[in-house]
Amino acid sequence: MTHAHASTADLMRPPFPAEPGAGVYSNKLGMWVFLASDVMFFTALIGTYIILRFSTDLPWAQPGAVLNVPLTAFNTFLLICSSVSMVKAYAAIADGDRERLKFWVLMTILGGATFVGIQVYEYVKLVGHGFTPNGYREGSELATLAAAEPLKYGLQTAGIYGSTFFTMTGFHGFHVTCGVVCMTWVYFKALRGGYSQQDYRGVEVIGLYWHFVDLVWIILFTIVYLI
Amino acid sequence: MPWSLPPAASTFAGDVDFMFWLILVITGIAFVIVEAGLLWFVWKYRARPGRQAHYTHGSTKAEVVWTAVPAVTVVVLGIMSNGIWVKVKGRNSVPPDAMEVAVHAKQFEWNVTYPGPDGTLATGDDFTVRNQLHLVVNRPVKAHLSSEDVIHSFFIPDFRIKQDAVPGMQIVAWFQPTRTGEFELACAELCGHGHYSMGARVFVHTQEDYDAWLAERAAAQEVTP
Amino acid sequence: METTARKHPNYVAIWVYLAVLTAIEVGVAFISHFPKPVLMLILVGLAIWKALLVALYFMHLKFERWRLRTVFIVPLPLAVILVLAAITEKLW
Amino acid sequence: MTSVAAVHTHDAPMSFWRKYVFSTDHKIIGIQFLFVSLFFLLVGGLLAMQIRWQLGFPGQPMPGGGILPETMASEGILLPEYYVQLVSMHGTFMVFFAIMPLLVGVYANFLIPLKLGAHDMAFPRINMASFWTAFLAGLIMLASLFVPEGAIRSGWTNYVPLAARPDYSGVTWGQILWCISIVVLGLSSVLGSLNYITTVINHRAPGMTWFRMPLSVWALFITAILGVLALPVLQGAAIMLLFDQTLGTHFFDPLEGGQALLWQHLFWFFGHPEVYILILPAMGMVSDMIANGSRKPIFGYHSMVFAIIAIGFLGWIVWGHHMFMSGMNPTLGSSFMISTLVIAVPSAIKTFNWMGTMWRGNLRFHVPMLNAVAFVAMFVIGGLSGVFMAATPVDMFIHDTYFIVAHIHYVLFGGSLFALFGAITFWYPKMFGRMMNQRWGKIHFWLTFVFYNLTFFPMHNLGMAGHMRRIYDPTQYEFLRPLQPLNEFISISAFALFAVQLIFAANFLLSLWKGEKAPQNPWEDNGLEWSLPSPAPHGNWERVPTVYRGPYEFSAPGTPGGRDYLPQYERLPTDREPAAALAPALGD
Ligand code: HEA
Ligand code: HEA
Ligand code: CUA
Ligand SMILES: [Cu+2]
Repeated sequence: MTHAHASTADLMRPPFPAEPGAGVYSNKLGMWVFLASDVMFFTALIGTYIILRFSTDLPWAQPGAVLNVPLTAFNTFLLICSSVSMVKAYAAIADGDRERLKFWVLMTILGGATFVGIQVYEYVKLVGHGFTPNGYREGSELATLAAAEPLKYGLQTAGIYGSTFFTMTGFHGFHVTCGVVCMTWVYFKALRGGYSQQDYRGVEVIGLYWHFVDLVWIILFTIVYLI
Repeated sequence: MPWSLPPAASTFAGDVDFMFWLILVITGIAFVIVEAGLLWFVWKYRARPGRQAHYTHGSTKAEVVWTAVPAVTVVVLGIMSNGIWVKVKGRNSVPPDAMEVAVHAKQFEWNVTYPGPDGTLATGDDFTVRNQLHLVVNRPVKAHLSSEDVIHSFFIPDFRIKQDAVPGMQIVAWFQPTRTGEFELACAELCGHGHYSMGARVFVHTQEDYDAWLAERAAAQEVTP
Repeated sequence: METTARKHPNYVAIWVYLAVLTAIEVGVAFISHFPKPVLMLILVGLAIWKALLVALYFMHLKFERWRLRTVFIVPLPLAVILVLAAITEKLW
Repeated sequence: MTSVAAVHTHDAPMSFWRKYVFSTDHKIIGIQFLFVSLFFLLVGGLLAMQIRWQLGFPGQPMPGGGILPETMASEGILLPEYYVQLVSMHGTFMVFFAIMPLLVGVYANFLIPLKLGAHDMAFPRINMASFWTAFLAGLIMLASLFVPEGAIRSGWTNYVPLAARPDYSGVTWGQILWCISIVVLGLSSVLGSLNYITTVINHRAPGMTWFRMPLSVWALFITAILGVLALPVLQGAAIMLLFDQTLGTHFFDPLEGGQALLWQHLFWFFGHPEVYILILPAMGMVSDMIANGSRKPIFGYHSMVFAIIAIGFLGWIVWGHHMFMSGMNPTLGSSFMISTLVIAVPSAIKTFNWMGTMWRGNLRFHVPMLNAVAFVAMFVIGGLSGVFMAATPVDMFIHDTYFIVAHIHYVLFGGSLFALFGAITFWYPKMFGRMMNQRWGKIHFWLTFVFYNLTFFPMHNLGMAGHMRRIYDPTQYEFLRPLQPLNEFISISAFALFAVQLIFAANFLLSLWKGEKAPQNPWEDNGLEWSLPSPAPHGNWERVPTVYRGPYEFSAPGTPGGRDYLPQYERLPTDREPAAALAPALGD
């Protein structure tokens, strides 16, 4: 969002003249506040998962039994890479290098898009095996496996397993997608030379969002796939 | 007096009522102080020609007082309440000699399962009665609350007992009737359009009457699933 | 931190750092034979470690004032309170 | 002093649409919120009237009920299915679409920039988005009344499994729309709140230090923090509820490993902060109005601020007091009881400081002052009844009875709504450039005050007698039949209460055209907004004013011109320029 009266001297500083506030310009502060609220949103989803999973004594599917961990590990790595490329883009424009800005933003977009792509692929595979938001589909491959080894596949908890898994990762994926869209917008603005060493607010702010989404995934990967 | 607490008919009803009246007195005092104060100020300090408001930014002493007094009051209230709370709902508060019944709620009725002659639940001679809770006076009751479908709430006003019956949870509520007679059991949690009609009757018998009723019931072996 | 001539932290190093930690995580989860509780502790620890790296360097919280850090820190205890309170249902 | 108030020049003539519909001006957005939420207040009121008819005269055809379709009423006699919808939607509309937008949507928008000396919100376009998303959410919620099977039937709290299972509740679309509407509304609130927070932190005029902010702004600031952290939780919960309905997930389905209490935890973890969202702004604005009406500085400004912060914080750790009887771990119940009771302390500080403000004042009983004083008087009743329920053993009896309903309405109507009647009258001139009629304002106040108490006070007695909430027909129970006369009495007072609200509606609407032209500072107040002409121009100030003192300098000795008020923006020879203002003014 551009400032209503964006005529203050240095847009990378707090609005002026005004009493000193958080000490950062408003877009950045606004984004941080938004991230705080997003923390609470994910608290609802991840918290639900933790509560449902750890307040039942019934066995839960063992890690790797249902989910494809190697693929997701790679995906995690990919997201981390895109975080690095993002921060590289930020560093580039902070030093006033518009060419490298474009390059790194593009890299980030690719990384994010691939992540989403892989996640969609994973979803398709999972559903194919019979892992759905309401458990193991009747007569599916997974259902038979689970019937054979109820402990390994957490037969009794499959219902909430599916519910929480798809909701959490789904909304994370949604966040990534939104990120990619905004990032594309940033990219085109960068192509038009919209960012300079004096004003690269857009890059920094979208970066914060992007790293946050990465951060959330780091948590999700551990507690959903590995534990 | 129909506009006040109904007559108490269980052991801890007295404690609950005491707590209620105590809080009423305390809050009543606070209420009078505030409202009377407001009225008085409104009258005394109303604008009149030539009046000058007294310019002050406050008084720490006064503020300390009206912070400390309520603080102490509520802590005391909390401690007193907690005593009763633990006595009624605490984990191991159920008297050992309690008579057990299983109360299974479903839209929109109460199904009460009785231990039968052998006095223990989950045995062959159990029988279930719909919308009737038969109890023995001065004998603690341990009610195993469960629900078929949605959340209901087991509420006997005269006994001052209320406890939700939650699907997927086994919840125990106990109480001890102190008067024989007929009382009402109501559902206190919105459970659908029939919520308003989800009532049942509570009969508190003397031991003899209860045994008689039990015998006749057991004989009939009437089982309503 | 708006000073333009700022010297940036070595992001590539942090990238390697994160990659290694991820590898360790997967390794610990599948190869090692810790008892479940220990395993969880280790994994959660590693996850928080990684998250901190991202927050401190990529989101450059390390270089921000406390005024701004608090914005992000405030919700965390609330999240913990919610989960802890709700999970005590288990004790029934 | 009017020099500060030069009309804004640098806005090109705008089309009607840009100016009044898709406006990014925080004042216009506030006014848009005002009209929309007053409409929803009316809707909520109409639903309440039907509730009252049914409770007062069960089984009798409701006048005009004939027009209702068969699914709602059979020849005018309301059906139980419809009654639970009435209750649920009454609560939903009043909480989410009337009081919350009235307090936050209207006054956070209108007051924060004006009182802090900013040209506009930090993110005007996000602000506009916040209004339109809220509007959309309202439409969706309204629509849910008219879909087949009607609206939700599980109370505004939507307890599961009832809410999650159409086969139990008999509602499908109503529930789905409720969830969607709430998710959209949550988005609106988050967008709004992050705007308010950023503006308060970053856009205060030179000299407007933290402890020179009016209490209304402090309250709205803390409220915004509550909003930004609480609503996402509700969104998450609503989304899971929606998925349980549509995707067949099992979050709240006990048979499949879900938990019924999980919903309650999530809902009330949001819900209690929410109720403070519904009272804090009212408290803040009441502080402003009482100081103004008493012509005295607020008593103990700093402790008022800390009380607001304390309430805001404590609000997060008390949600379990709605779940004492839910089968929640009793030890947890004890701790929630203590934390809940502790909230009485900061509330006490505020109450007595308001009284302290009036003490030895020079009380002017203009309409805002009347309503503000009524707020204190009524909020205290609601607050004190809260103490009964906070005491777990007592709650064991009064939980889910009309005692709660009485509490709700004393804090929400006696509290929030009275404050709003005052606030609307108080800032009306800055919004519309005209005054609301004082005479009719007072008539409306007194009639409302009387009928309001006649309506809601007896509900305490109903509760004491054990009268359950949300029941369609009390006469079903023997022990409730003796109470029927009381129910009838309440209903009749409620109808009167509704009727007198129309006085307010008329006064509000007619004054838009007929009201007398407002002077710049009709209430002789100190806030920055009064340095502007009425109505305040687009962009507010040509150059932002400088602030020299706190907002409550009434009757200060040595005020020039024999006035008893000393505006924040008025520079006395003795005042020093604040640091921020000294630096070269750039742009602007
Ligand atoms: C504006 C909204 C608002 C506000 C401000 C409050 C304020 C409080 N509420 Fe209320 N509450 C609701 C809105 C609100 N509530 C709603 C809508 C519900 C019902 C939800 C539903 O189920 O539908 C509810 C339900 C509710 C319950 C659940 C009841 C039940 O379902 O069984 C409880 C229980 O503890 C409670 C307690 C309190 C307390 C202790 C306060 C405290 O903040 C009050 C503090 C104020 C005072 C105490 C008065 C001033 C102090 C003094 C004068 C000093 C002297 C006092 C003492 C020494 C004690 N509230
Ligand atoms: C702010 C909140 C608010 C307000 C103002 C009201 C107002 C009223 N409420 Fe409501 N009520 C709730 C919040 C509120 N309520 C909640 C949260 C519940 C719980 C729901 C649940 O159990 O799920 C509840 C439940 C509830 C019940 C319990 C139902 C039951 O449990 O079975 C009853 C019963 O009498 C009731 C009655 C009334 C009445 C008669 C009014 C009267 O005051 C109404 C008077 C009319 C108005 C206030 C509107 C006037 C219109 C204007 C002023 C608009 C002017 C228009 C323009 C200028 C364009 N309410
Ligand atoms: Cu069962 Cu209400
Ligand atoms: Cu509450």
